[in-house]
Amino acid sequence: MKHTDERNRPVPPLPSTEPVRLVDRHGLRVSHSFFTAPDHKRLAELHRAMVIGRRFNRQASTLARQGRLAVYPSSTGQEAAQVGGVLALSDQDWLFPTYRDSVALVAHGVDPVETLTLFRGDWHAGYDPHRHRCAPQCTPLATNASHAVGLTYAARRKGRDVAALAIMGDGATSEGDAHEAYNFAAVWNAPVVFLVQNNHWAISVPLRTQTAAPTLAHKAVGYGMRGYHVDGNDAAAVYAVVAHALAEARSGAGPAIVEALTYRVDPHTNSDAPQRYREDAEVAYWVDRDPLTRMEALLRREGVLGDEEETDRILAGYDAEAEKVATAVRERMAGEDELDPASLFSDVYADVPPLLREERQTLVDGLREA
Amino acid sequence: MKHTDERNRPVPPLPSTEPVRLVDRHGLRVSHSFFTAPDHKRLAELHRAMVIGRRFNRQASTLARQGRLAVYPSSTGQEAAQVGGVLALSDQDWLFPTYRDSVALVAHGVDPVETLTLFRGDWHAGYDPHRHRCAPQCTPLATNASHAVGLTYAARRKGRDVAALAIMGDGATSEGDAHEAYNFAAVWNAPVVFLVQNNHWAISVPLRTQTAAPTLAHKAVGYGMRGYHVDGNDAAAVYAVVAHALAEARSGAGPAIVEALTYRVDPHTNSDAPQRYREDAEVAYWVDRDPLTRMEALLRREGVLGDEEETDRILAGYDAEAEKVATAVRERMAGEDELDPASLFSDVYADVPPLLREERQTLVDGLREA
Amino acid sequence: MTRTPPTPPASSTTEITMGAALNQALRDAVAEDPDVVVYGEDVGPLGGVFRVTDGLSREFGADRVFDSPLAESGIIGTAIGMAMYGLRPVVEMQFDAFAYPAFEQLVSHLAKMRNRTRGTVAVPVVVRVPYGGGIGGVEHHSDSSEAYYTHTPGLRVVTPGTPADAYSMLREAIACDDPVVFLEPKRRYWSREAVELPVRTEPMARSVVRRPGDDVTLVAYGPMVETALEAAAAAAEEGRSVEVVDLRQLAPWDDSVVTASVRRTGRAVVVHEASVFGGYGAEVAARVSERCFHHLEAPVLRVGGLDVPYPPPKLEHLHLPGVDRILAAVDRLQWEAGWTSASDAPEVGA
Amino acid sequence: MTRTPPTPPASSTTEITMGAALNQALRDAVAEDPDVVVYGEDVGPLGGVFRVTDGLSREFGADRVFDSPLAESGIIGTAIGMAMYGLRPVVEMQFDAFAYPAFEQLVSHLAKMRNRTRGTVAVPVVVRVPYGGGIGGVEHHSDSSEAYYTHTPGLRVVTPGTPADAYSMLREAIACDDPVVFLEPKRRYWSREAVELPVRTEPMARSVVRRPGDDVTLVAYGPMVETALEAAAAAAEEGRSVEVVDLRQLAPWDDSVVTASVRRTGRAVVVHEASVFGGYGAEVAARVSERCFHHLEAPVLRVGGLDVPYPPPKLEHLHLPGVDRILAAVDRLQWEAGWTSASDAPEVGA
Ligand SMILES: Cc1ncc(C[n+]2csc(CCOP(=O)(O)OP(=O)(O)O)c2C)c(N)n1
Ligand SMILES: Cc1ncc(C[n+]2csc(CCOP(=O)(O)OP(=O)(O)O)c2C)c(N)n1
Ligand SMILES: [Mg+2]
Ligand SMILES: [Mg+2]
Repeated sequence: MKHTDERNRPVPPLPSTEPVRLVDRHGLRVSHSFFTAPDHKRLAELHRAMVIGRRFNRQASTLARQGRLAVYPSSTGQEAAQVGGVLALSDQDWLFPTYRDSVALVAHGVDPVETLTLFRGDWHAGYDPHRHRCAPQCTPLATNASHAVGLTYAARRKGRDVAALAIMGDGATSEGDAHEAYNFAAVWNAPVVFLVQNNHWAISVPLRTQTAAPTLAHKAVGYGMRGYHVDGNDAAAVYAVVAHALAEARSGAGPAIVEALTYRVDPHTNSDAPQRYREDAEVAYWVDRDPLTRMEALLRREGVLGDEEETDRILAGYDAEAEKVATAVRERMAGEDELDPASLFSDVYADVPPLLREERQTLVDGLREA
Repeated sequence: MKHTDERNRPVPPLPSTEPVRLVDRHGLRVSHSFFTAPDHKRLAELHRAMVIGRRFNRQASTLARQGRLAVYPSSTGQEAAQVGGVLALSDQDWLFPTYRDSVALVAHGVDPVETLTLFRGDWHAGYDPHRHRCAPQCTPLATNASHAVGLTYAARRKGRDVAALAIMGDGATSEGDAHEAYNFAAVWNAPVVFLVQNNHWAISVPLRTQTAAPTLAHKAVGYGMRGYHVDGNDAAAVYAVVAHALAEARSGAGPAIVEALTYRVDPHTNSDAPQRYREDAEVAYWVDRDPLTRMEALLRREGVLGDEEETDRILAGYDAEAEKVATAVRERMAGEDELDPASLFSDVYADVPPLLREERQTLVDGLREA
Repeated sequence: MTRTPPTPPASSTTEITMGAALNQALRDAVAEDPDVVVYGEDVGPLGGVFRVTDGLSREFGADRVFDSPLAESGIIGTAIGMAMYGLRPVVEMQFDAFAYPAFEQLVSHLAKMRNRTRGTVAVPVVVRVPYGGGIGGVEHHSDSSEAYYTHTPGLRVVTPGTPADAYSMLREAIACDDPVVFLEPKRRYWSREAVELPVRTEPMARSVVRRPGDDVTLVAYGPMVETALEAAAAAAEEGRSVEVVDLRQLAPWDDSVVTASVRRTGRAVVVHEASVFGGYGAEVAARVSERCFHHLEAPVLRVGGLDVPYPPPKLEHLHLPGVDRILAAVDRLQWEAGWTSASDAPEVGA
Repeated sequence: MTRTPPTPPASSTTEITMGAALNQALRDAVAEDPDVVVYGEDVGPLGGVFRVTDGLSREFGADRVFDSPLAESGIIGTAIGMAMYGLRPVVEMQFDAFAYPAFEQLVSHLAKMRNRTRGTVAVPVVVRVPYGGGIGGVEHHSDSSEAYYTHTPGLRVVTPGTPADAYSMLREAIACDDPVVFLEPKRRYWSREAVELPVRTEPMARSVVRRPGDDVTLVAYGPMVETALEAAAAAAEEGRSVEVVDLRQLAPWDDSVVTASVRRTGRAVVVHEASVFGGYGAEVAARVSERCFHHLEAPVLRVGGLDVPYPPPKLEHLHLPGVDRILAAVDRLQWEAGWTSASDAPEVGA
């Protein structure tokens, strides 16, 4: 007879405090005892998505500076973490992003303009979550994580093989909701990978004020989950680790936390004042570890894209694509969308209740008069 | 220059999955590589407090069955965990108990009748928290834990050497508030020991539905805290581990989680129906590991209290004391306390605002008429 | 969106309690729609601390009815995720004060998901919340939290006052594509009514007149419906004809039944357990005062809990509105001429 | 309980913004009372996302003013513990929707600790909450959550409408032995007033008449005080004398100033940003309707936010009450005879 004090839960393997790294900052491969970098095709895709992401970040930041976006939280410097995570998803998988993850959305296939709807202030979510298997960008910190757990639970009940990637920041891991989501995922053995983008700052609050944990990946231990600590500026490593964690999760081995060590090179948003809380030298240190630079170095050194000429051509192609994305965003942002005031009332409930019908009428009448 | 990715946080020692045990269920000493049982005097005190606690639990349960308490959550079977934890506190330390911890309160010096005020329905808290350095019994799960962190923080700022013991159940560890409190404590290096009484059930929910963690003590790792997993039915072990953790915390080594493995032998409260969710055999298994039986066996075998005759006399003395406590509780519970309706309004705010003065007047007038 | 044919009705001609009606509603919903799942704290083998889910996990398996970790925000959060993928989760918050940890998920996500996504993502989650006092519960077990939810656009907030409504409204709530905060008046779990299940009462969005009357309108909901009816019966003996309206759906509120009643009677008292100040009754009183202004013979009064934290069991009878306080308020409705503004008396605890 | 002698006043004769007034209030409080600590998310070196704590951590050190982990429930919970041991923590919730994770600590502990312990444990915590909209913030950044707090006995809920009040009320809140939810109208952080600090205005528990008038009483608070004054000025041009009352302390509410005003004017409009349904205005309207019944020439109207989730930036102007909507409501106050019940119009969005 088994009794309540006989536990059979294994202690999950401890994450190493050395981040998994497959490509160093000079673009040299680093061998790892377990993980291997994805193949050339994938490496090229990762780079392409990062180039587009970087350009997109720059364009959106410019629009914010010009007042054409209400706000923009740039992820410059974090492209590898976002792109590496998202490209590891399979077709049927879902993404649960935060406000920081526009580059992830674009890599996931969401129309760049639609990722900006929220920040432009036209509406809260600009895309159809079902079409893109992608939840709305989430602002209340860590609250998207339990949604991911519930969604995969539902998918499993409906017999569908769906995993999910839930993204959160280092700061968000301090919230109770992160804990509850991790715990539900582990108990339900949900196929969710929690990608923690540790960009070292939560607005102005440094990581040391956020946690005393050896690494954020170590948080996994307390849930009986696997935790991975990875160089978040190494797209190959992020991809390899997230793909592995997703495959394991899908196979029934349960959820995982992947901590991607990266850095928010830009201010928190365009209205932030980082000079108040961090030093330029710190930023420089991280710029020196830029995810795009190192990937380009790798692609060139190894001739991943072909000979030098071909490489130049393909890289120029990426740049051109990125430029096209930026131009499209700029152009489509130039006009003003027609926003129908009556639409304020349409999707509060499944139908429009009497109270809202009255308010709508009053509003519409008032606008007609004016 | 130090940069953001250079972490110097040590990985805290992993709790062993074998609980710390110093006295086995037959009352035989077990040697441990690190912890040693307290001295004879302490062992006797622990036993005495457990005997009183057990009797108190029984008396209160009877009163609840008789309808003289609105409800009583008995801790029969958990006396070692509560008493062992509380006796490890120093004079200036604070206790943050839950509804389950009446025995802890009594051992801490709170008047037994006052510990029952809440359950009798006379008022919410029956004792003066400042006088007893003891927060009100806490019902919203895990919410008392951050109070403990804040209190020790304040004490340190005022230059006082105050540690705190915050008690919670296994179920409560799933709440976001547990996480936030652990994290604040670790980041602030607060001298708080979180005593998790893992009694294997959260009302009807078994531990396996609560967590997939190897042990609840492993949760400490993710906060950079020390975690201890201890046989919660071994008062000597609980005492030794909590005392050690408190001493460490006080010395600046930071907070700790102590998981005391025990069992709720009685129903969750008198209105629970445990036959719906657990088997008698499981209860029997744990009754066989009773904390009082084993301590008495140790005391007798080792002649801790003296020779056989003396031992009998002293143990009979404990029983008599316990009986006195029970009698006093019974008697003082017999009458009805005079409850002043106007008192409903006295302590809502520091003063009684106009709105409440009006309501008080209306109420008092209404009662006078009736 | 109830996609499978109904199972043969579990018929019952005897009296049934509200708890049993809710239980049957859950049973029928789970049986009929494979997308319905029921979970929360202790709703599995124990059948919930009030036994509302009694027998369900045995009957349908832990696949459909199950216990979850003890974390309310996680419960609501996972339910949102499930609903996003087509399930219809029915979750329980064990007592209403224990829904507070989930407040952010309720207000910032559950209430807004449809709106944020322009209607593309519906979240048909039912959040069952046993609410109110009167059961001798110790602190934190007797809150009336409806005002927090009814002020949150996007949430549908309903509360049944009778066993038949409990059945019908819970079925309707589960079938509804909106998130529903389903407030169960816990002290009425043991109230009985002779009703044959399944029963379909008026749509939950409509308030109903529970007892017709001509002199004054008593507006009540949830646990206070029974009390209001008792008060009306007592008033009848004194020759006063009291109409009792049971609101049922508190938000979004269709005020037509109440305003029609008050325009006819000219007098109104709103009753609830929650503290009066800023309570749901304020909305009813404000709206009725505005919309029936020229029909009112007297100010709209409110009878509710005192503006203090919910008292301990031995004092809760002083807090909760009873027949006496309702009748006292009715008596204050300026039935005679000669009322002057100087007599303005506080409306609480009357 | 302010135990040290006041430091020499930081004098300022020029115009000062509300943000600067709050900053000075914090600075003076920290300087004068060693038990005051200020913490929360980004309140340290950054000075808060609205710069209300600008310079404080540099001036007083991380011992007194500091950043905490990002966890609102933990922030309130630790503040409660600190207050239990004699500190006076002033914590910040970065935006009001981000106070929701702390709802349980606010409602079940902070509000009730004194009451639960029969007055033996006071918890003088000030919870600063930048609230309301009008700043073009994306979703979750513009909620008006006052109704959740004002319905919670035990919490003192205050909100300043002017820089002078911001200073004085924050000082008073920090010195107060009750927990105070201090709602800062974030869109007014940049509003200016010529005032010399330190200033001591009326006690916060008292509402004040900001502009006297005879024809109608406009009841406003927080961000709407300025708007109400603009509306009153515009109305004056049309020959209507509008009195503006600034509520200041919303709970517990002393209605005497408002009821005295309305008994005199006979007409009232309550204005707030929050959604009208179940909003704080319902309490004001219900109470005024009851207590001033025989003095009212017209129903008490409410002007507030639409009953929808807070809209995106480009549509928020349709949601927020402005001068036009206030004046439209004033116009509907039955200034002519001939009003009939058939003309009952919704009061929202007017
Ligand atoms: C519950 C909650 N509290 C506070 C905020 C305000 N806020 C927005 S972003 C942010 C910092 C988040 O830091 P992190 O999680 O590390 O993500 P990052 O912005 O660095 O990507 C804060 C405090 C919020 N959005 N939600
Ligand atoms: C926030 C919250 N949710 C739910 C409850 C209802 N409740 C009271 S005790 C309990 C079980 C707690 O289990 P555990 O933490 O293991 O403590 P134990 O009762 O076993 O001592 C539950 C669910 C509560 N008190 N607080
Ligand atoms: Mg960050
Ligand atoms: Mg337990």
